[in-house]
Amino acid sequence: MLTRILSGDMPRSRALSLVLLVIFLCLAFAPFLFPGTRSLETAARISVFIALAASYDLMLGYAGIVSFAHTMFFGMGAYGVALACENMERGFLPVVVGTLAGALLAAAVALVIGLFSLRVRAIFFAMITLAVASAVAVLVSQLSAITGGEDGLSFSIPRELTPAFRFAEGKLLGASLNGKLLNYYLVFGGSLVIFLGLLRVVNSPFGRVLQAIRENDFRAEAIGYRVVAFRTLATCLSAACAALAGSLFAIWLRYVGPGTAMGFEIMIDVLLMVVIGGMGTLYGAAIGATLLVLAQTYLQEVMAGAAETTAGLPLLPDLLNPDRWLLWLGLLFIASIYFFPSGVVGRLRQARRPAGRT
Amino acid sequence: MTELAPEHRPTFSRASLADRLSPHAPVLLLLALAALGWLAIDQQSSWLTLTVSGLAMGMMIFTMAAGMTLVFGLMDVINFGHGAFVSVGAFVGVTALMLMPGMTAEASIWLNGFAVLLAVACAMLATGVMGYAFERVIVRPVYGAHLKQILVTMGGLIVVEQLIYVLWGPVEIFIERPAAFQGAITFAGAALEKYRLVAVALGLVVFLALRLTLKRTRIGLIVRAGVENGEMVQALGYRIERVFIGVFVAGSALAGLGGVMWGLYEQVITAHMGQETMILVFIVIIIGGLGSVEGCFIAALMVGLLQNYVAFLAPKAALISNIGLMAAILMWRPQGMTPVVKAK
Amino acid sequence: MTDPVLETKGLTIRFGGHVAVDHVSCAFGAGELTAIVGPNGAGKTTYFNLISGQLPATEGQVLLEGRDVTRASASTRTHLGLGRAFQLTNLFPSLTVRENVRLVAQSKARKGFDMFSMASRHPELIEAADHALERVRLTRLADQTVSALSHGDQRKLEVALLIALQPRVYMFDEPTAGMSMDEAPVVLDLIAELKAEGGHAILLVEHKMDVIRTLADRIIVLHNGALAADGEPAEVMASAVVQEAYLGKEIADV
Amino acid sequence: AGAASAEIRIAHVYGKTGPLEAYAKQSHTGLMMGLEYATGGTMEIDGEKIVVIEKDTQLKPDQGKALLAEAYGDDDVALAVGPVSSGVALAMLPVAEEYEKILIVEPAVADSITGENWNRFIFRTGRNSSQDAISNAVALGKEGVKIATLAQDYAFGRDGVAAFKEALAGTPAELVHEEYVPTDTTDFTAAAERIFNAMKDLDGSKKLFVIWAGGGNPMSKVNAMDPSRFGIEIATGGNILAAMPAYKEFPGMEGATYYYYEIPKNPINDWLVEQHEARFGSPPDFFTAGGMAAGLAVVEAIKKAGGTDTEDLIAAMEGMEWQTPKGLMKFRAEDHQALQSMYHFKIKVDPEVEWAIPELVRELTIEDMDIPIRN
Amino acid sequence: MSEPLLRLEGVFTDIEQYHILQGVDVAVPAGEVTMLLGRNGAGKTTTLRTIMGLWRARQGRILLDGRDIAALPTPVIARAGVALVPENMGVFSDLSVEENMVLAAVSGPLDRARLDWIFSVFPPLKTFWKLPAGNLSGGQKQMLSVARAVCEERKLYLIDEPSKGLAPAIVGTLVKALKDLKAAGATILLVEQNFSMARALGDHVAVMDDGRIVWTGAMATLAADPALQEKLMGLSMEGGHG
Ligand SMILES: Nc1ncnc2c1ncn2[C@@H]1O[C@H](COP(=O)(O)OP(=O)(O)OP(=O)(O)O)[C@@H](O)[C@H]1O
Ligand SMILES: Nc1ncnc2c1ncn2[C@@H]1O[C@H](COP(=O)(O)OP(=O)(O)OP(=O)(O)O)[C@@H](O)[C@H]1O
Ligand SMILES: [Mg+2]
Ligand SMILES: [Mg+2]
Repeated sequence: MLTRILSGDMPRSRALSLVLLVIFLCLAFAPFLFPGTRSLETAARISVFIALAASYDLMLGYAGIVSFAHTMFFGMGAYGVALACENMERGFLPVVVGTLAGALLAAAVALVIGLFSLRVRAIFFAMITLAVASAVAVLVSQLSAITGGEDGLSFSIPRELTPAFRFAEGKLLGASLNGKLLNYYLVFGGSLVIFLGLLRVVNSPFGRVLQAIRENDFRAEAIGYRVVAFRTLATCLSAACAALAGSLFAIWLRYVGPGTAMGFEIMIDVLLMVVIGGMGTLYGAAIGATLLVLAQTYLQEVMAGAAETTAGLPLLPDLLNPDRWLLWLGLLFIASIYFFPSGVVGRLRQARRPAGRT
Repeated sequence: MTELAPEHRPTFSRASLADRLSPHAPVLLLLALAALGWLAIDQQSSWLTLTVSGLAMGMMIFTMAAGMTLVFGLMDVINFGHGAFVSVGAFVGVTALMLMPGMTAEASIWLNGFAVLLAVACAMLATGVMGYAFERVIVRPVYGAHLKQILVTMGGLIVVEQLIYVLWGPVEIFIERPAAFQGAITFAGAALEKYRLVAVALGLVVFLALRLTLKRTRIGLIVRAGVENGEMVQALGYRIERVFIGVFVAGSALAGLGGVMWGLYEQVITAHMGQETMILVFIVIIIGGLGSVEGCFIAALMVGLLQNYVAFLAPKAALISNIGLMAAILMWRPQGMTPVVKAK
Repeated sequence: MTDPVLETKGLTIRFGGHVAVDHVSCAFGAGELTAIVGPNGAGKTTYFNLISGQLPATEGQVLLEGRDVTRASASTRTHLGLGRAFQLTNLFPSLTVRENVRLVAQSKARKGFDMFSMASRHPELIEAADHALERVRLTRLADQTVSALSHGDQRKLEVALLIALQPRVYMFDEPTAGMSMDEAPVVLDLIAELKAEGGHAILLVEHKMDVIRTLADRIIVLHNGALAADGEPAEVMASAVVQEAYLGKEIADV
Repeated sequence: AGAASAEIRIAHVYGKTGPLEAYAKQSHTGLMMGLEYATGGTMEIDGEKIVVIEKDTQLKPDQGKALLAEAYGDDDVALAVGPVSSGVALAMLPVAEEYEKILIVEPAVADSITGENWNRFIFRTGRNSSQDAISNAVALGKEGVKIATLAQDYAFGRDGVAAFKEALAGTPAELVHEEYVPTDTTDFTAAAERIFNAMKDLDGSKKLFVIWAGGGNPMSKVNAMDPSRFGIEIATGGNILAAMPAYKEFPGMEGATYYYYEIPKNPINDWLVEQHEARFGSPPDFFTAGGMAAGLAVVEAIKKAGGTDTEDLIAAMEGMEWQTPKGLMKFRAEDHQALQSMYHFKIKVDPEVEWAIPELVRELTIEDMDIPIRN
Repeated sequence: MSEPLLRLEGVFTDIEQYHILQGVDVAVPAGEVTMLLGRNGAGKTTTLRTIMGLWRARQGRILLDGRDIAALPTPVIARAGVALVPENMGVFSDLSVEENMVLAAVSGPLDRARLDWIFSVFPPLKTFWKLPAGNLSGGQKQMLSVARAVCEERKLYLIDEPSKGLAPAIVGTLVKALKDLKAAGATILLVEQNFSMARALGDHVAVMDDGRIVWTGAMATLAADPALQEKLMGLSMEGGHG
């Protein structure tokens, strides 16, 4: 049964299974385990980014395609929902419409980019997507009439999903039973479905072909696989999933903006997540996403403490100044690439099967 | 012993015109672009101004991109940290300049020029050393693994930028150019900024220097060969990693130079100024073709010109002009104009 | 004779000025093993590349079972029944031996775009793969990663991929190059078996004369890209062009 | 809760890290000094300690939302101050409404904050872009002046020009050309050429008014192509001290600024300058003044409302007048925008001083400018 | 017999977790051709790579002119006068034939005379001098690979299956070329599957199996004794050729 759900891709390591289980349980019961706005915020963010990172890993880890346009697709989903909610009257319909529209648009754009540039090899694709993404970002800020430009859009979602809506009186284990709770479980559930879906894809015959292409596209073509078709399809698929994740994110935040949904920082974050977690295994994406979001949210507190203790020493306090948290995240991440070359997952399951290296 | 060999006379037919022209196509394209601009823009003076400043801009982009093509094309290392080197170069150089107000205050080509050269030297030294550290600590373990390179150098970028904040503080620094390089000389009704002329000169020097070293020495060959098959290069007797370090350091130093030039052009420097120029740099490198200094050079000039022409004729279109150019070129030559190494 | 499985008409390719394959017209029938010989650089591999679609022809046609596939992509040709092994070993290095072959079987079964089932739930593919490995005696290495195989074993795997593909036309480009005398037979016997099965055309590029003598029904000689000779092994071997251009003096009496 | 009631919690939600870090630091210093001054150094309002909780939006709107929600929801603060960037501010507005608590916007400038996106829990001590534009229009708009504008091609730039144009209509000057360039432009040759071509044949005094946010430094680049050839002068609004050295190229240039530490003459500013010099060895700047104004407003409001109940605070703050480093400010009831003086300046270059000095020409008081109400 | 140019003493080499070489002892006398034979996977290539320092010997000594080079970095070994023709030919496909050769001539510009000799042995190299090596035919790549190794004087040549993919006539010339080389006083360690070629060239033979040397002796001895050949390498189909 479990095998079927996980598409036969078992963690194959007690430690890994444990970590994954912990993450899953914490997310599943976040509202009750850690009451409070901040922690729920974090949990939702983690869910969404797990889905996003997973969709990126399909491209990066399995198809070996480096794309910098992924957050663009993420953004399309987000803006899809935002614009729908902005321009249709409040209710669940706009949410659905926006989500679908976003996913379709993303897939379509991916198709175009793919057909146009997947003939050329990895690096080129990377830079082309980089350029396209930046162009789109500019476009978004240009069309401020529609997209709200740099400032983005704050929009209203169905009342059932806002704190204002209480479906039961009182609290359950410190969590007030309101729309926000529902909203969270929508996000969590959605992300879970996306993740499992992707897990199935990468373990399907299709997924295997992608790995083969990553290994040696020339030969893959020679044994009868239409490389461009496969690459493009993979790109579309992961674009669509990214868009879905984006929609969830927008629903949760009730806000979209260039920085939030399309920013290059997010692109970097996703890269970090996938690599830190371990490329070519979706579990890696999950772990990476969790780690990174936690770091982003709580690193500053830790440092503030550290700065206190080192006060007086030369330079150190400056380095430990909470405002310098990025510095440490950067170091952390560089280090992680060396100490877990195959990501956390690779570390946890010490090279059981010789999985594809890039 | 020749009689032993089978006579081997492959049949040759005359190569078509296209085949013989194609090597020169990029240059022709550049000229064509300039000519087009001349036709489209009615005021002669405007055209002159735009062209000269476009070329200058191209030269500056080139100096920033050169280091990257070198490293990227030759060593097949995508150094996203390059931007950070540009920033550091700018900060060091500018700081150096500020330390010699005596030489920059009054307008004397020699004094000012010398001051700038000093600043450049400092910057290149600093970025060079940094490059050394970068190669050792950051890039070394990830040769051949593009993804990790992208990531790890990206990490490097973040760290270096943050360090700049730590050392120079978060405030952007505004600076004045040395007196001699301020203002413009008017010529045929066109105002040609003095500084841009300097930029043109510097850019040319860099270009020629690079060309010479790559043509005259084996370094280019060693590195290119080393990327494909490092073991074999060593088996031939070359200390591949030393050469790699050398190239990387050179590339970083060039970034430093670019940084100073860019900083003096912008007259304001920020920690992320380098990173902001990167997209442009990438576009230039792609258009030029990986690893090709010539390609990069021509591409940079093209971008510079096109940007100015379009911005003058149809400002709205300026946004996408570069990307458009890139798309067009890639349709025509998917590997870029004059690729030295194939995109892997 | 029955109409040919594979035919090339005036097949030509130029690289810049250099004509690497020069108007080669030739037909290959079912159950026939044709050896293609010629000096290095004669155009043998390039001829293969044109047939299997790795290179676009400048002129001429490739007909597969009477159907013009000159413009078709390599993958399409593979599905239409062209099977090719490469001269320089060309595999999926960090996948296991079995996975390499399984991928071929999967392609044969046209399961490539199936993304909703689990790969592990297609036993027939795995069986097919193991069968192919069996035939080249690689079963014991099935779970090794390819990069760990010695050169000879990699050559065998190369052949195994072809077997798993079950094509109408087998194209071998120096299958035994660099194989020791006790390993080569494994591959050669296999080729003999395939020939015996009949039904498909076999093209074989080989430099080892004894191999050709034992296997070939017919020899064609490429020289400077052009078709220099075509016919019974014995007579072709005897022909002048082959003697001085290709065989040269025998080593033994140097 | 006992402890909580004995103290007044205030959240400062702003982009400590990120490109605007410099502004952020100023803003926070200002806020703290404002509170200090208003409470006579006790940091207490009738016996209740003021506790300021800092939260870093990293200039990310979503973070801003989350953190503000956290401040209101979990840390239950009385009210919040911030943020630096308009984008973040706009994202935060609905949160204030949702939690029905006050957000004092400082120093984000977008008009829409007190315009279409406004809600009754939003107050702004900072200036809005209209105030900038209008003050400049008033400063420049003389008889026979021909003006061209150069601005970035996105909402901020276009709104700025629109407001400027609107205000200019009320003056004898005329707007002859609008030039927009992409936000991240670094080469202004083309734009300049277009402007020159548009203006060179006109007569009378010609000014090129630059509305710019962020890097790129258009003024000195355009200046380098010496517009004086065509009798064109460059004009622009004031800027933070770090940017003022660049103004040295433009002695005599006129415009309007939000703050320069030598300009306002009042006890609060004197204290601020003196203390700031003493503590940080540098004069206060734009956002120090702004932050302080906010700090003063907070204390004033709480005192006036006699507590931290939101509705009382709103009642107290609507129409509230209070003293700041920039002199008198007034929250107008309609859109809760703080009306305040701006300063018409003329650039003086003094080799001793490392930046160019904007000398006061005339103070543009609240009465001199009528700022449209846009909500 | 005089002290050999190269001597391996109990060399063990691991690749990842596999123990590939398990105590290889072999002596390569100066100025003569030593053949290294053995079935696929015996460890021939690994032996050559270990000498070149491309794999590291876990234990044992590798003496070149009596100096232990086991621990030296590959470039140093190369500069000490060792040239390698690798199994996979290792041509630089992005570089032109010319550039490949220029790189190979470590100690300066290409020597004309020697180049002409090379062209006479491998004419196609002259024809395609400017062509990217990647576009060469399989055999032409093999030629280039050999040419690179012999483009300058070397003490010791390590050559891995040079005849692989070469047309008989070229094999003929190759044999002749190697003989010239030997005549010029070079020492050669040659891995070869083509027995007739081996016989034509070799003075000494070392047969490997499972990472060990299982037989060493004079070529004459082995050539004269089919039964021994059968036993060592199963040269079953090595019937009459020519
Ligand atoms: N990179 C590697 N990783 C693991 N095992 C390896 C690797 N390279 C070679 N081997 C193993 O080492 C053994 C010897 O390989 P080697 O290539 O030296 O044999 P060989 O004698 O050269 O064979 P051939 O005649 O086929 O070239 C083989 O069993 C092979 O599987
Ligand atoms: N892409 C290419 N560009 C230019 N020339 C090429 C290209 N590919 C092959 N050639 C040339 O075409 C000729 C034929 O090459 P091919 O590989 O077909 O020879 P071959 O008959 O297979 O020789 P071998 O027996 O050595 O494999 C060679 O001279 C080669 O240099
Ligand atoms: Mg061939
Ligand atoms: Mg071998």
